[in-house]
Amino acid sequence: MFPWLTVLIAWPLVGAAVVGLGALGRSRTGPASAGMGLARPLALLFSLVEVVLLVGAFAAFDTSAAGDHQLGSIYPWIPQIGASYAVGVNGVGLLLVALSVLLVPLVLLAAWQEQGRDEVRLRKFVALVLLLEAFMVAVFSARDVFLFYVLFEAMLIPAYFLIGGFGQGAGRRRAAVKFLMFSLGGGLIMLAAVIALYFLAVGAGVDPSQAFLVRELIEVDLGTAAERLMFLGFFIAFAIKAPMVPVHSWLPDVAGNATPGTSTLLICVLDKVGTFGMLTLCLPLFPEASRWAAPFVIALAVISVLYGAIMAIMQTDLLRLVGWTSVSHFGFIILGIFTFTPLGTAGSSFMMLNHGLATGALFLTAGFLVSRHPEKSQKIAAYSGLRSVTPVLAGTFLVAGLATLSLPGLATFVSEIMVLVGAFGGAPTGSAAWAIAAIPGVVLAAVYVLLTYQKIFTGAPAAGLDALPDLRVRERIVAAPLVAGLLVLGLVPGLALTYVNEPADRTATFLTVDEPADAAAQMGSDK
Amino acid sequence: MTEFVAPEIDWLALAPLIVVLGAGVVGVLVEAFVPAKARRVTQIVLTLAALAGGFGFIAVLWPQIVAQPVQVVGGSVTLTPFALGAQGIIAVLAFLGVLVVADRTSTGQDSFAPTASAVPGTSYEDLARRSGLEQTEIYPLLLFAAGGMMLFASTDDLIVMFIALEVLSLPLYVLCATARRRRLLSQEAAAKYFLLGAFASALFIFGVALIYGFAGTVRLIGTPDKPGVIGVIQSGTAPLAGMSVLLVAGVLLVTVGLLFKVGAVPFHAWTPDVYTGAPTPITGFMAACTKVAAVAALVEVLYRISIGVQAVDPEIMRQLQIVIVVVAVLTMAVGTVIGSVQTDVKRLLAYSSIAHAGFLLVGVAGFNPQVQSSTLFYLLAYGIATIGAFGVVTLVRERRITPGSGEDNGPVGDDGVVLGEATEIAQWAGLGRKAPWLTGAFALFLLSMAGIPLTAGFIAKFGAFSGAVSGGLWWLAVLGVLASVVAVAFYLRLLVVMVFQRAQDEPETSQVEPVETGGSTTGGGSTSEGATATLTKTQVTTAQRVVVTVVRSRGPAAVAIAVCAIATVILGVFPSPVLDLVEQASKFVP
Amino acid sequence: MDITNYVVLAAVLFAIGATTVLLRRNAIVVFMGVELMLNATNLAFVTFARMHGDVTGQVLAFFVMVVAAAEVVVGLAIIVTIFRTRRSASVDDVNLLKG
Amino acid sequence: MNDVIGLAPWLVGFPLIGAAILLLGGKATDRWGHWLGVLASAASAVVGFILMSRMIGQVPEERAIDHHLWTWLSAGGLDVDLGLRLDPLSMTFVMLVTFVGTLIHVYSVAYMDHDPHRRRFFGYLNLFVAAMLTLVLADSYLLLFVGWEGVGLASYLLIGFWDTGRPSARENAVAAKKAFVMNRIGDMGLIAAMALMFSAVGSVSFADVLPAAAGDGAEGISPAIATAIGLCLLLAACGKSAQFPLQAWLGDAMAGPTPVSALIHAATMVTAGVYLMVRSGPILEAAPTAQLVVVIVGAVTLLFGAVVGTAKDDIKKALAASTMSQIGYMMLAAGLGPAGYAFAIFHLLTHGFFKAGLFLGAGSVMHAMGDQTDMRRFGGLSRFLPITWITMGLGWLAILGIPPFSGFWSKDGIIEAAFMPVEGQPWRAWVFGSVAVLGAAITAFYMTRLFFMTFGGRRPRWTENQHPHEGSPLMWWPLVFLGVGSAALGAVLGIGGTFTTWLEPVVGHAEHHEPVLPVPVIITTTLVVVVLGALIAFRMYAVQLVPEEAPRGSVLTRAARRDLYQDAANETLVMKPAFGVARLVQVGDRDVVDRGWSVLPQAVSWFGAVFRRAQSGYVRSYAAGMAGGVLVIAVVAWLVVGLGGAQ
Repeated sequence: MFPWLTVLIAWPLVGAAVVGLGALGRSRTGPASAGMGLARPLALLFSLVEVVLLVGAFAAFDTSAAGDHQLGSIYPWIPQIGASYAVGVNGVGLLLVALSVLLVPLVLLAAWQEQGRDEVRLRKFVALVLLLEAFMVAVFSARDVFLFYVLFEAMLIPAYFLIGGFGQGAGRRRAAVKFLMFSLGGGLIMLAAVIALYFLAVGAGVDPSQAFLVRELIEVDLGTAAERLMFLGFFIAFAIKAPMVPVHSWLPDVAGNATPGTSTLLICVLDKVGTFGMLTLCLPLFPEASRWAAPFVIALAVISVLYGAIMAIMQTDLLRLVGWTSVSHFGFIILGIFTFTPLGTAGSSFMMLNHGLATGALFLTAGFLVSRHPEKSQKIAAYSGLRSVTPVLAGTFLVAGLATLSLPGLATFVSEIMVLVGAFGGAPTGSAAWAIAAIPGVVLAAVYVLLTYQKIFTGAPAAGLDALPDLRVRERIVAAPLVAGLLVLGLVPGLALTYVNEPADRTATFLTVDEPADAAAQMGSDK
Repeated sequence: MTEFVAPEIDWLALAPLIVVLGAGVVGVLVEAFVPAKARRVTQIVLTLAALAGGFGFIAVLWPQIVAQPVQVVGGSVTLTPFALGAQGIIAVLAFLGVLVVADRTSTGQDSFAPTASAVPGTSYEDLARRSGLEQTEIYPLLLFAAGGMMLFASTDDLIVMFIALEVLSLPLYVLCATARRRRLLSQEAAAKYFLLGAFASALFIFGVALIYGFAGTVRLIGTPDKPGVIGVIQSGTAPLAGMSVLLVAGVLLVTVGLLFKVGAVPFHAWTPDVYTGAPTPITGFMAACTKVAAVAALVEVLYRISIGVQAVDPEIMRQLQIVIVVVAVLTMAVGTVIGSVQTDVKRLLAYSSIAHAGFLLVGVAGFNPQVQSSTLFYLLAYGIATIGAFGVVTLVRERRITPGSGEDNGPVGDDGVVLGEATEIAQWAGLGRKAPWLTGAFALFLLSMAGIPLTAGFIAKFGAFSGAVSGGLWWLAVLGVLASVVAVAFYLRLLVVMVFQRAQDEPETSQVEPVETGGSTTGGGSTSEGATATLTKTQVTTAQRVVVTVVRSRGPAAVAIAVCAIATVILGVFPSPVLDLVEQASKFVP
Repeated sequence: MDITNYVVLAAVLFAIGATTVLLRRNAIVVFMGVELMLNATNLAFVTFARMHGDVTGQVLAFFVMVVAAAEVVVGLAIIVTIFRTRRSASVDDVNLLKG
Repeated sequence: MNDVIGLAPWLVGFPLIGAAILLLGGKATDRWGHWLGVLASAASAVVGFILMSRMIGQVPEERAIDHHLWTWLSAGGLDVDLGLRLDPLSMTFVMLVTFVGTLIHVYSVAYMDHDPHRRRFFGYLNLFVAAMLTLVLADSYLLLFVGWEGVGLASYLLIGFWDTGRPSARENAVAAKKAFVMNRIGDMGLIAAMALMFSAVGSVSFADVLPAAAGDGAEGISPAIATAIGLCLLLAACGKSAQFPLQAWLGDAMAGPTPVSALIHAATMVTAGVYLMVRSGPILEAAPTAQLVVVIVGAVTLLFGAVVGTAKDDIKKALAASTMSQIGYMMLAAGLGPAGYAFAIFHLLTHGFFKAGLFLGAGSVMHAMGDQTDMRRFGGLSRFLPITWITMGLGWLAILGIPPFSGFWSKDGIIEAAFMPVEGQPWRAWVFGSVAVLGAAITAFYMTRLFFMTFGGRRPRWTENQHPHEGSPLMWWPLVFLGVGSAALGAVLGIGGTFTTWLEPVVGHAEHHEPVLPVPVIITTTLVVVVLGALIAFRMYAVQLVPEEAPRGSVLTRAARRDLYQDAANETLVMKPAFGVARLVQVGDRDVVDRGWSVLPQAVSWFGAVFRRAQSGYVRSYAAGMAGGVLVIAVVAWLVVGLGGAQ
């Protein structure tokens, strides 16, 4: 079997190495020399070839067994501590891999003119993006807890440099540090749990050289107290990553200070590791603890939904606003995951994809807008009446906004309704009430999207903004696939649901059935 | 009279020590007989060859020792795989450290005073510098220290351990005092190190005396026919078996002596001062190698004693564990918390070294034999990152630009005189632009120390915390994790300054004191204004300014830094082969 | 006379030495305190050797003496160097490094 | 009719494709885009007509067809097909939407002639038609919701059509947003209802939910659940149909171009709530409490709208209030069970014609008067705008319910139904019957007022330079069609109960009851009060002079002029507290959460700064630290072990 995932992981690494070669040389902005100006095209080429590889992976993926982990490989990595290089994706993982792979070329294209002309700087930038891509693909494929953890932490570093070194806000360094400190803080707490997991697994008779394989760990009965502690360790890390109230504080700062492209990769893809981790690690590894914590988690998730939406309404900075909307959406995703119903879980899985498309579109469009402002202002108040000046930009922004508020007909709606309906019938006590409590989130979403649209695009054009250029061809090429994807998946969600249904069924069965032996075998199955 | 029986000595087992210490003796002879011009090269070659040879013997010995540990002359040298592993790590790290020491950089000067005994600022010192004197004695001293460390980690006999302690310490005291610049600081560091070191040695040896009083022997395991401390405790044949207070106090004092060398709180106070004041290459060598030797010795002593007492009196065992746990917690807390407010790179690395001592102790506190392998790995990972980091520090310098002045001391470049190291964190701003590769390497070392995955430091930290968890001290691991978060914060601060901030290379008159720390003594011996407090501030010329520059390595330091960087990555990504080795090292309980 | 008194004496001497280290300012005197501690140790070794009836302790005392001598060499060198630079042997004057 | 069922998707498809071409095509389609829009709508109407004629040819039992297109969403037990339900109810709507819609498209070609963004306008109109048809043709609540929000979106876009480049641009944009957000509040109800349905029945398609609600077996929905679903659906309907308490957006929505008001905010979209109620009849019937609430909401709104209508001087706002009131009638009827459903839809249909006619007439007047909307600046227009005058007159008579105009047939049915006795609650018939009659009287007053303030009066009250004249034929032909509908549609469908019978397969057969009063008495009373109301208005606004400035008026007038303080009430009761909460959250996030996290690094720095003083630089203190450390560790070890050992 062709190791599709390994290739998908390796190829961007090759790209990063090729493009990054010489990036560490001294910065110069002088006259053109050999190889100048190649960084961006080369990186784009690499990311497009990666898309082609992704198509191959999709072709090789057996959708009739979407709940199994496929396309992977397993090699011993550090047998002394039980770590293996084990990759494999089920449908959910594959979709997230696809999201990562698809967004990267768009982000590169969107950022085409963002980082100036300094070739060395550009090389660093695109190399970091490609490196991040490799890490993201890998983390969504990891089937070994240790490998997952390593990637979970390691990918913070390129992200950190992308925020701090290539951001556009004045507070980017602070934001980068805040991002890293929050993430590492959570990650290190998770590290304690990872270590404990290993010893419990070995104690339970798992082969020590493979003790981090998810498929082995699923079968281990950890004991109630230990399981709950470890659940907390993992969950806190994922909640910070997700991000969930009250450990969300880093996100608005990052959104406000990173470039929109970076924010897209970070919030639309990288943060999914949090929810993905909850779905594929917390739930299967700690089923009892998940059930135990679910009422609390659901409450926090719903609070996140409302909190993020309210904060979004109150923002004056466009990019921070988009960041806050994500807090709200991640709340929905987490809500769906902890309903333990096939519907809610499938909805959350689908939503992870959709949020990436919708918020990505919103971030990038907002970025196009900001890049047009003479002072690159991110303040909403700096704009007015632009619909008549830049109609296509306004339309794109509106569509992205409508996707964010989950307008029926767009993919986001399908997933949101699945989550809400699923949560209403959720297994944990009180989930119906919390589902109802989350519904006002849809009203708040309408307020923050339309209020922003109203302020920026309606009324009389602000002075100095009445001759802004409309979306360029390059920018339209960036927006088009995202919008098209949202529409197509909204009308034919089955295209994606095929991939998430079976994993969701298995997860829900695993968590709600009393005798989990068979379900465990299914959960952990690797092909 | 019994007939004299010549002891049977396994010379091969002693070979690494003999090579290194013997080379040190030869080095002393070299000082006496080799002409001055050739001395430096000879010494460097000799030193590197000795360390490489020592390592070669260790490699040869390895399979044999792994199969069966060896006791030489009744345990005076006891080669377990663990001890031999520690020896190997010390040899490797010392080799890299010597490379940094040997580098004269593009300034043509090494980091050492031409005549360390000369009073700073005197004409004699000036003369010595002008005549191009060099202090090549540092190389034999380094060899003696390295040999002492290797012995320190591989003996069963507490008196031998004491002697090894002195053999490793005394050269280091001297080396600390030999900095070319900022000589007052250097001498102060040496004095503090010496006084506190001697104090700690006294505590150690008194502890040994008490143990001797209790058990009638100073060997821990001893030989079958002459059981050591453990043996007499287990068999209950200790002469003063009733006075276990002697044993407890003795073990406590011995442990304190070792913890001093490890740099654990509350015996850490010398660390920041000495690390800051010593010549930077020596700091790197000392920070890396001493830590290995001290931790290895600590592990051996503690684990051996714990085996002995566990059977008899679990209480004592618990006491020991509590001591280590308390010390570990304090060490992590102090190292990280005080480290987070430091403004000097060397001092920051010193506190980082304290914090790492804490993390190491977290693993040690698990009292699980498996921990030995992870401890060795930790020491290796920490050591290479430390030597690399201090190696980078040696290359980041201040440069004083005095337009039109005919400064004749030190090589005059196109744009000024290169002074001492720029160790203020603020001065490192914009380093990423000036020297991307060097900054990249330094960032890598910082990330490794911070324990970020895909660097050696992560695997190491993973192992240390695993040790605590396997010993049932999961809460200690959690504390360690929290301390790591704080530690990450200060590494990150340095990283932010280097990579993201712009250099403040605006013209700066020398009225602004170039360096904060010991500002009155900067300049050291290299400039004519001297280094004494009374002299510095008289030189006020409006056009002078000090910028930060990166000098080029003449090779050795660059090699060392590159090797350290590559090793950091390889140990982070593919640690398996090395883990295999260190795993063999824990095969036998010491 | 009870032989344990020697042990007590050794402990007392050791404590006096330690106190000297902690309380005196002159580096030479501080160092003498350390020497006193080492010699207290020697006394303890010899006493215990007598108690146990073997010579090991006495041999060990020789080792300690040698080490003490070596320490004196290095220590005095450092202290003298500092004295020549600063015209002071007070340990409280060397505190440029702190914080 | 299986041979033509394949055409059904084109009902939605034509306008959708039209919208896509117009909105994505850019300036290239500017020249002919509006005709494409008309064509798309007309094509849809033709398809509707074909399907309708075939459906009439079927026996009643076979008139309902579910046309499956593709499986839309299938996950975790929720299986929703993308399918169309063609039955008499939905086809009635299809005819209304496509026919009136096409007329309004045609009208708009002329009305929007001078607007540079006419193409975009037609794109939005097409989008609306597509969404509205999706709404009524959906075979599940979920697909209905797609149309439901789709029309909301189209409404949003069209209300805010002039959201830049005009002095009122910002207000228009705010009005659009207000409409969307208030609709969303209602949508929460629909989402919650779907959640309830899924948990109770495991499905959200009509074919599963409605029979389950009707059946009382074990599979059925319990009355409590049915009540909850019913109330949630009512919330949704209130939002969409501007019923109390979510009525506040409709008046502001008049900011959109007048054809939009006619099509969306009078004839079709706002009546979607009634459609939802009627479609969900079985659920309401299983929940008498919910039914009662529906009736109450309808009654309150019909009076509310009527009262507001009496005081409005803005012609469009007066019509909007009237719309609200008329939908109140429909809602009231929808709450009365099978007896009322048919009349609710019947009134919806006739109202669709006469109110669209009235709005287009108003548009014609505005067109003639330079976009003036203040009726106090009209007067005496009958001579200048004869066609508009006649067609609006027909609409006026229809809404008054004068026989034989169409409003009579439908509204009278509702009033009669309101007088039907309810078992165990005799007060209901009297209360709601009276309200309905009272509403009719007020309706007569305000519509007469509107009609005569505009067309009557002895002297015009125009502003400077007004030369009113009829618009192009494209504008008045639709008026004529709608006028004819206003006049005749009621009689055509009402006599002999044709329409009631037509809907019977969907809404069920109503048991015949006698009203609490004899039918002739009801009819007579109604007509008497209607004529009375009209006469009062005639005396006040046709006979007497109408002042150009509005008099201060009574307390009630002032209240009605300000929509009975609905905005102030919303502001005080909802917006301010909500904003307070939001401020609280914002301050809390900044000062508690964010600052809370930043305390951690600060604390570390503080401790670091404090403890670094211990590193004093004095050797002796270091040595003391070591010695102290030895002692402390010894003591601690002893203490801990000692205490531990003592246990």
